Amino acid sequence: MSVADLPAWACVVVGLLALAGAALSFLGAVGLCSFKTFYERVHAPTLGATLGMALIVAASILFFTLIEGRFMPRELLIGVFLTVTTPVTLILLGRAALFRDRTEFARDEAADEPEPSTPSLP
Amino acid sequence: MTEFVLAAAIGVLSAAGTWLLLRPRTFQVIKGLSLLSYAVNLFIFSMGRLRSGMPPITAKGAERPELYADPTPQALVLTAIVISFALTALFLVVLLASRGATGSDHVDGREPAE
Amino acid sequence: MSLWDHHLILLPILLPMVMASAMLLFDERRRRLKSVISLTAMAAILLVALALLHESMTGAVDGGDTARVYRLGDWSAPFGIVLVADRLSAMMVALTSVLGAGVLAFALARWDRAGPRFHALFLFLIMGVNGAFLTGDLFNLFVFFEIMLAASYGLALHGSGEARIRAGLTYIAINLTASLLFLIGVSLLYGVTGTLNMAEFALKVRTIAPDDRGLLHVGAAILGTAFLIKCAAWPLGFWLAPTYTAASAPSAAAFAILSKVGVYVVLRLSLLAFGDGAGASAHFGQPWLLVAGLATLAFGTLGLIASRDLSRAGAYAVMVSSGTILAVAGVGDKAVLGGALFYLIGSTLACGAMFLLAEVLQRGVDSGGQRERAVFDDEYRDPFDDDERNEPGLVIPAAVAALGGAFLICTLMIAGLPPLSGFIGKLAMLDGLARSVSPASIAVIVGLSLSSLGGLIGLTRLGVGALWARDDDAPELVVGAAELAGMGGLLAACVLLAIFGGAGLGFAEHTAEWLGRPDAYIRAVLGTTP
Amino acid sequence: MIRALLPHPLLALGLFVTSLLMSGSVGPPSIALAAVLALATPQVMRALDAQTIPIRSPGAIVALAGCVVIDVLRSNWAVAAIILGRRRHERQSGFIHVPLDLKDRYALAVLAVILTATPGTLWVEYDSATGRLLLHVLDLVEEDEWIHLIKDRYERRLMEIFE
Amino acid sequence: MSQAILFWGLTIAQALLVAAMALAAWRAVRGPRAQDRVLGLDTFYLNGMLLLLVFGIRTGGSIYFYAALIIGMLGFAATVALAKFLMRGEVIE
Amino acid sequence: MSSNLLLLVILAAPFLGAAVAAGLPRHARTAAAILSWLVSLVSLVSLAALWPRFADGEVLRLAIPWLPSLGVSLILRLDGLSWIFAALILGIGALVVLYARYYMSPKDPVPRFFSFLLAFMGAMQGVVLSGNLIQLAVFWELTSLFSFLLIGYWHQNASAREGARMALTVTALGGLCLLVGMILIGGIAGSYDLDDVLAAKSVILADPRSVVALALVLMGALTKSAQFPFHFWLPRAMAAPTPVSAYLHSATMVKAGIFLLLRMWPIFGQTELWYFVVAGAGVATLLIGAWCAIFQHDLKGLLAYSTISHLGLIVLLLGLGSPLGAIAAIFHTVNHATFKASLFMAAGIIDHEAGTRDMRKLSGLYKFMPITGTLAIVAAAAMAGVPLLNGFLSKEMFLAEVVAGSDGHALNAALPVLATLASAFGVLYSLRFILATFFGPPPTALDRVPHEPPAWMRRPVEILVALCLLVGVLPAITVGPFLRSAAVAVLGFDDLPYYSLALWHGFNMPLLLSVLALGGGVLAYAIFGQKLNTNPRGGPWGLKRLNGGYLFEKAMTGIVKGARWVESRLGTERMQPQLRLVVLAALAAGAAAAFAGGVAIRPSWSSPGASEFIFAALWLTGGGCAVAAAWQAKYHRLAAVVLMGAAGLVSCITFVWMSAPDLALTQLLVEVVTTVLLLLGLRWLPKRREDIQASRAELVRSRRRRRVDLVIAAVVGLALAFVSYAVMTRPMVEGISRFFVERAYSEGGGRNVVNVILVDFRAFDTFGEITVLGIVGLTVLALLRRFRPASDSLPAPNQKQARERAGPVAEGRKAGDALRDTMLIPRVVMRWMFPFVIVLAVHLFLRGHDLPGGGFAAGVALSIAVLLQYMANGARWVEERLLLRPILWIGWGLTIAAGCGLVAIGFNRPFLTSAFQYVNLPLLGQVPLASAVVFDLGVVLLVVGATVLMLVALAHQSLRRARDDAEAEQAEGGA
Ligand code: NA
Ligand code: NA
Repeated sequence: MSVADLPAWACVVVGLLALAGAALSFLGAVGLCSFKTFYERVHAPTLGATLGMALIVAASILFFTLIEGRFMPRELLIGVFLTVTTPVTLILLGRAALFRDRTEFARDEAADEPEPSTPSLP
Repeated sequence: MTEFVLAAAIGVLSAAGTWLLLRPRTFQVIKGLSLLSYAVNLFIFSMGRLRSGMPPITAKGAERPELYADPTPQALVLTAIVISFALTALFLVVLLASRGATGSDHVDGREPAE
Repeated sequence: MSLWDHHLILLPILLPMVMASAMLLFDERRRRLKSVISLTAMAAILLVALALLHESMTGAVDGGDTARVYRLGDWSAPFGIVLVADRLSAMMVALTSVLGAGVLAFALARWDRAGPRFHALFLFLIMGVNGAFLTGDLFNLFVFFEIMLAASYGLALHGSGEARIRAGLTYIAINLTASLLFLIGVSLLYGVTGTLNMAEFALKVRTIAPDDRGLLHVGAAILGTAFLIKCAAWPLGFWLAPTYTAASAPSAAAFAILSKVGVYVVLRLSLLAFGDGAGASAHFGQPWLLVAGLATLAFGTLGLIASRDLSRAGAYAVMVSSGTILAVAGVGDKAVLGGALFYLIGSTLACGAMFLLAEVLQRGVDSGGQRERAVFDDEYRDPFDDDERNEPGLVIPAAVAALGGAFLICTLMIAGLPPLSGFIGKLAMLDGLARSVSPASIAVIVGLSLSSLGGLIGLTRLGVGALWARDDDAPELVVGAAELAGMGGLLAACVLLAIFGGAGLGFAEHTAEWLGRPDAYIRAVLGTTP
Repeated sequence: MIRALLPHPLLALGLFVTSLLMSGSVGPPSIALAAVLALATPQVMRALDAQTIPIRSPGAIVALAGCVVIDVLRSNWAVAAIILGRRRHERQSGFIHVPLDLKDRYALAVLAVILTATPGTLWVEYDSATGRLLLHVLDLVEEDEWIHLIKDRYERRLMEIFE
Repeated sequence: MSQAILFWGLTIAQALLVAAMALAAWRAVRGPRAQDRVLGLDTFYLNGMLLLLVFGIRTGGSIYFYAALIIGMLGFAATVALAKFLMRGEVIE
Repeated sequence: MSSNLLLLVILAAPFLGAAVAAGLPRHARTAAAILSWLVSLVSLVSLAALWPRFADGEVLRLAIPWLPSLGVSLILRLDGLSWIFAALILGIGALVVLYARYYMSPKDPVPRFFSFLLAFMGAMQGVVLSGNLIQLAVFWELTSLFSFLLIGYWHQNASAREGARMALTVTALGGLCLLVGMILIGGIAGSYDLDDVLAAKSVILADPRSVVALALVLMGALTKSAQFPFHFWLPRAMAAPTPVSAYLHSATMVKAGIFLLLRMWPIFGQTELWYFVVAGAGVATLLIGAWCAIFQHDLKGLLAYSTISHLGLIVLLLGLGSPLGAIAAIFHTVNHATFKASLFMAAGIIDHEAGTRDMRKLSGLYKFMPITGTLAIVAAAAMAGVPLLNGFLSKEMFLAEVVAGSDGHALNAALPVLATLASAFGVLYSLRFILATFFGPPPTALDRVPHEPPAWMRRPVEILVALCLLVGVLPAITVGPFLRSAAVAVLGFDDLPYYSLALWHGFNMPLLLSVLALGGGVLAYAIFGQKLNTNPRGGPWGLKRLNGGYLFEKAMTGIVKGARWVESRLGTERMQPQLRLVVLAALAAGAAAAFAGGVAIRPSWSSPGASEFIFAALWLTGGGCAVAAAWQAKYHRLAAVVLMGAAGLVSCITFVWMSAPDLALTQLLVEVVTTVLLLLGLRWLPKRREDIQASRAELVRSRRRRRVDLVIAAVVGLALAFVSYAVMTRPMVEGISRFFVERAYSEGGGRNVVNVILVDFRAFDTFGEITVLGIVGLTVLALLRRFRPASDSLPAPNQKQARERAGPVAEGRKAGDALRDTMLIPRVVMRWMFPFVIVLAVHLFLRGHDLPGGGFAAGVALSIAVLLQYMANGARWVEERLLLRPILWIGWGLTIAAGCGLVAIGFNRPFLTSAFQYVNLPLLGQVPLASAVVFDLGVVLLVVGATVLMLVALAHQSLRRARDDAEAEQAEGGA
């Protein structure tokens, strides 16, 4: 089946799913930019990494399943691996940030300006 | 317009790369070389003209060869990517060795005498 | 045509590669085995090159010159990659193997132990150089350039040490930049001609749309810049002297052929694609070759005079040699080109020998390696750590006399003084240049003469210092049998070239004449009549 | 015998499915390849001395999964709302300590993935000696509520599955 | 109409994802601290991958898939290395 | 014996002898002398044997082809002129050999001396026997070379080294000029053959180039013959052993210049340039040499300047251009050789026996060595031009010629006066030589009692002095026929003028001048003798400033210094300027070509759709990242790495967008590995801070530099963008790609054309590319094995140190617990990812031929899998569990790739010919099997090997450091 032959409902669903996913991911990026501290910012991209990603993957699976005329769930792989690996990054990053904030070695190899408002650290 | 954008991209990448290439610190130079190799890869790629959504992956027996993106520059870029990867690694190690042996990360192995 | 005969042309590339790969499979400490393998490989390549040479001179239907073509993967040109052996490439391969064998013999005295995997790197270098000479494809040329350069980076840094690393950094940075230029040039040529095959490229140059010719020239100019960097043409060759000076002697000696690869490519492409028949592109870039060649010649000569030690003088001699050939190529006279080709052979061997000699004469200055741990446990330890002996194996008596004689030959060769082959080449060039009086030829005559004088002044000053005026505390001059064999082999080749100068020069002149007839080459590669 | 051939059955299953998905088809060659890979690849895990994951209660897995999906959806909504600027002023983010009883590292890993993948919470630091977890929460309303949530909704089920 | 919805939905989705990439890039440029930059890169990769997925739907081809899969499976290696570098000063110990 | 063979013997015997002598042991003094003597005798006898074979004017020729294409053959050509010179060279050579046997000390490596001497003799023979202009120049340079070795024989003395270098430089300079001159003459005459050239006189003279050629040839002759202003090398060459001086500076080396002038005389002898240059140089040299000789205290110095003066005389004779002058020149050449050789030998005997050559220390030696004294007196008298000796005869001819030509030019008119003056000087220094040495009170300053030398050491002197007398008394009988034959060779039969070789020509002008000179000389000695003998400075009055040797040294130093200055000005060893030059050169070359050829742009700007705008926005971001990366790379390296990653991702997306999925995959994977590599390296780089203030001047300079670089960078960007835009907007040219697309499936067995190109159509490129990767792996390993970190990067990173200390500290925690906790979760995930990445790699590998992927991508993916384990668990842990042998893998990878290519050869197909087949397998159905897959397997192996090698070798540096530190601590504790 070609794109032109796609049933109307599918067009709408796929389009909206993709749009919603992208919007969520975009929202995450907005959060990344607008939050004031690193510990807040680190939460934002998860929007895209979870639901945003899921919506787009769903759109993709639906689309290709219809186009190919058989169940094409391979984008699931992307979803699974992304879900498993993104936390690893975030955990390590958060851990690194906490450690860097705790120690006095604020200026080091990855020299940068000190955080304007460092929250009280545990 | 796509052509224009890609040409501009090549221009920006190569300008940034060239600027870094001419800097005095080894790390800047290696970054410059990397940026330049991005630019050159895109340049080589652009020599096959641009075509969207037509990768040179044929059905069993290609009917209309002219429809596909030009595969030759792609093969060349692949080779270039591999080689530039290898040489970037080598350059990195040499710059580390230079830094170790001379104590400086200046490209001449010594801080400029003033 | 027998089985091996057909695949002969592959051997100069494949043999060193397979040998080097095999060496990676067994223990680094098996030195003797490695030495035997590498020397055998070099000898075999020499034989193959001679066979190819013979074939290229007699292989045509009428018993004349031809280019032997090997279609890799059984894909015909211009689609697949072809190897092409004609007089020029076979000559260059033979030259490489002679130089390589001499250098290798020298290295066996002790240098192959100054760092890991010398033999493998050396054979890879030979592979790259031979590939660059034999390939008939522009992009494949790039690949072989990279093989050659990658191995040369390893060899330049062989033995480590601050000076080498410092010089190596610049060397690598500049050559990486040059490689990028190479890529830009080749791809641009592809973009306007749609081919990578040199022969087809030459054909397309003739028929290209006038609208595209400008872009074609831009590509050729950028490519030319990349090659001039490899030729160490002034002002793009300042990396050469520090790198070659700092490199260990065998590496530097082997590098004598590297700049010749640049020279080779310039000659090959300019004569193939931009010869008389190239229409509006005929003789493209030739004036620039003249200017760059003369400037290189002048700068190299001055550098030679200015040199404080022999290996640096050797490095500048390499530059002088490049400059000479480029300038002559810039004059664009076939009669002169023959002399230049003959000169190329001798000067390459002599420059190589010079680096080896410099090492022997200046021994004791270089402080071997530093004690370090192996990264992997299966990697062998530094032999210089195990035994503090710094001796080059079996030491021969009458070292001073032998080295003096060797130095004399080197000087005569590099300065192009009678009666050795350096002179014959220069004579042939001067003879050709004197026949047609033009500002260009006069400039080259003056340049060649002055460079001879400069070479003599510079080298006698250094040689007198190194051989006659040694400090009392300088170590006694010793030379190992292997070292002398390596050096002596190269110099003996120079002497033989002089004795059989008539035949050699005749060959070189025929080769120049063959290069002036690109149609024959194109026909052999593409199988069509241009 | 089976254990030698299939040291990690779950892993083998995962690899089998992965391979099939990567092939994008279910023809005999793809299945054969997937089977070979599923049998051969886990052998490397031996070298990495990975312990077999003991799975006790498949039912708990389903329950946990459902729970996670709901939580993810909910917190997506919550965080989106925060980004869009609602409750900008009263909202407060901060660290909380959660005492964990979970010891199994696979269980801990799953918990970490769940917490971090859920928008609004970030696993920061875990001290194996004390079993104390440091969590960063974007919208820290009530610390005890969070602790309760984690221990009740996730830890309990994870202990069911792994311990 | 439905085709138009599909088309514009995907187009706008792409635009949003590119915008998200731009925001992430801005964070990577702006910092202020190294962890912010790495987080920016991570987000950049994520949105780039999603862009590839949407691109796949738009073109109806499947060539994007492996690129996206590689980002999903291996892209985190680079970020992990960066984070570990921040934390330990050494990537491999 | 045939004359050809004899000719060959004359030339070859000395060279053969030299080779044999070189091989003699160091102490074989007598053997070497006998050999040399025999060699000279054999050659001499051969030469003598040839004398009857060429009757007047006949020329013997033997041609041996050498460089036929250049018209350069080895032509041995014997005519009267060659004969007389050859006889001189061999005859005096034989005597010098005899003399040297006794002169040389057994402590020296005498065989080497004889070897050089014989080689020099051969080279001289080569010059005089040359029947070819180029050959002449070749042997000419050889004489310079061997004279260099002879002069520098005692190279432990600085003066010998300097003298040798100076002689070589000056004469080789002349030799090069000569060569170019000869090439020009040959070019004009159309042949290098001497006979042809002599026959082409009118052609040559008519060609404007002949002036240049003549000037160059004269340059050669005048330098060799030590003519002013090139005379200075000769006195410095006196540092040579005396036999060398006796040989080189009487009969051979310096006479080569005379020989050349004689050879060229028939062609150029009557030209203006010839007259002014040759006669001018001759007269100046005659006077200056004589004047300087007067003031010498060193016997050899005196003889050296006297030689210069006499050479000036001969050159002047040749410069006059008259036939009689030429004959006189030949005659004086012979005479000078005999008396000067004997005088040098005498000086050597004095030096040998008295231990000094300083005339101020020598005195009254006649009593101690009467025979030597007598011989020296006779020879000196010949030098002074005393009647009954040969010197008188030729000087008479000289004076006669000068007087005869004294009309016309002002120079001509002055010549008789100048000649007489020079002759008087000659008398004066000859007197000094004799009187200061042999007469007066007994010597007091000597450290030994002098006595006569061994008889055989004196024998050569006796023979030469006897010749002086014999020729002086009976010239017509002794030397007449040879002189005539030589004159015929120069002047030809028809032009041979009348001349008389008689002692007495009656009272005439020349005789008067001779008498005047003799009287003047004696008178001058009477007046100034004492003053001269005690002259403390030793230098000539009035010419102190004109010290050619000093000026030459200055000039040489200047040249070297100048060269160094130019080298530093026109060259640089700094990287930045070099890179700038490279970039500028490429820009200039490209721009020049573009402007010359014209590059037109044909824009195709169809109305852009939404997709185009998105693409543009994408690159706005990517470009911004690239620029930001460039901006941050100095102070925020990590930021630069991050931003580069972003720019790289945009490139990857572009590749996907523009239908190049393989590129996207590969670049993505490479990106990951490169980032990790860079981070591994960052640890060893120094910290760089913005707040370090540079000096103001430095700031201004660096700002200017940055501005220039910014402009260069911008131009590069514009240029590359312009070119790529120009190409992209052109229609596609019909090229090789069509073939690839058409045949990829049918003949390559794959649907992914790019992959089929890589592993089949252009597999050789891939073959090379993996070799590069392997080589780089080896090099990295070699470098890192010797890696020494800078001292300030030695300690473990701050983070790590602090990490071990700080953290939520609880009782009972050990070092490393913190890390273990931190990595707890990532480690689980990363470890279990391992098999999944392997599955991915296998898929990438297997599908490569049909879909995006391939060996390289698979290899890098596998490397990343290993890398993840390293990052999660640490190097030690991984290496205890995984068997990593990267070098072996590299080796096998290359071997497999090559072997796969070689299989084709077994089927008599070219290397790397691939085969593919669809195989029907039970259950699986039709499965494609391509041999290219095996090749790709080699690629995988190699890529994994090389990548892992690089990563791991780099990672090990930290480990090694820690290990070394621990060991050092232990060692300290133990001590
Ligand atoms: Na050296
Ligand atoms: Na989260």
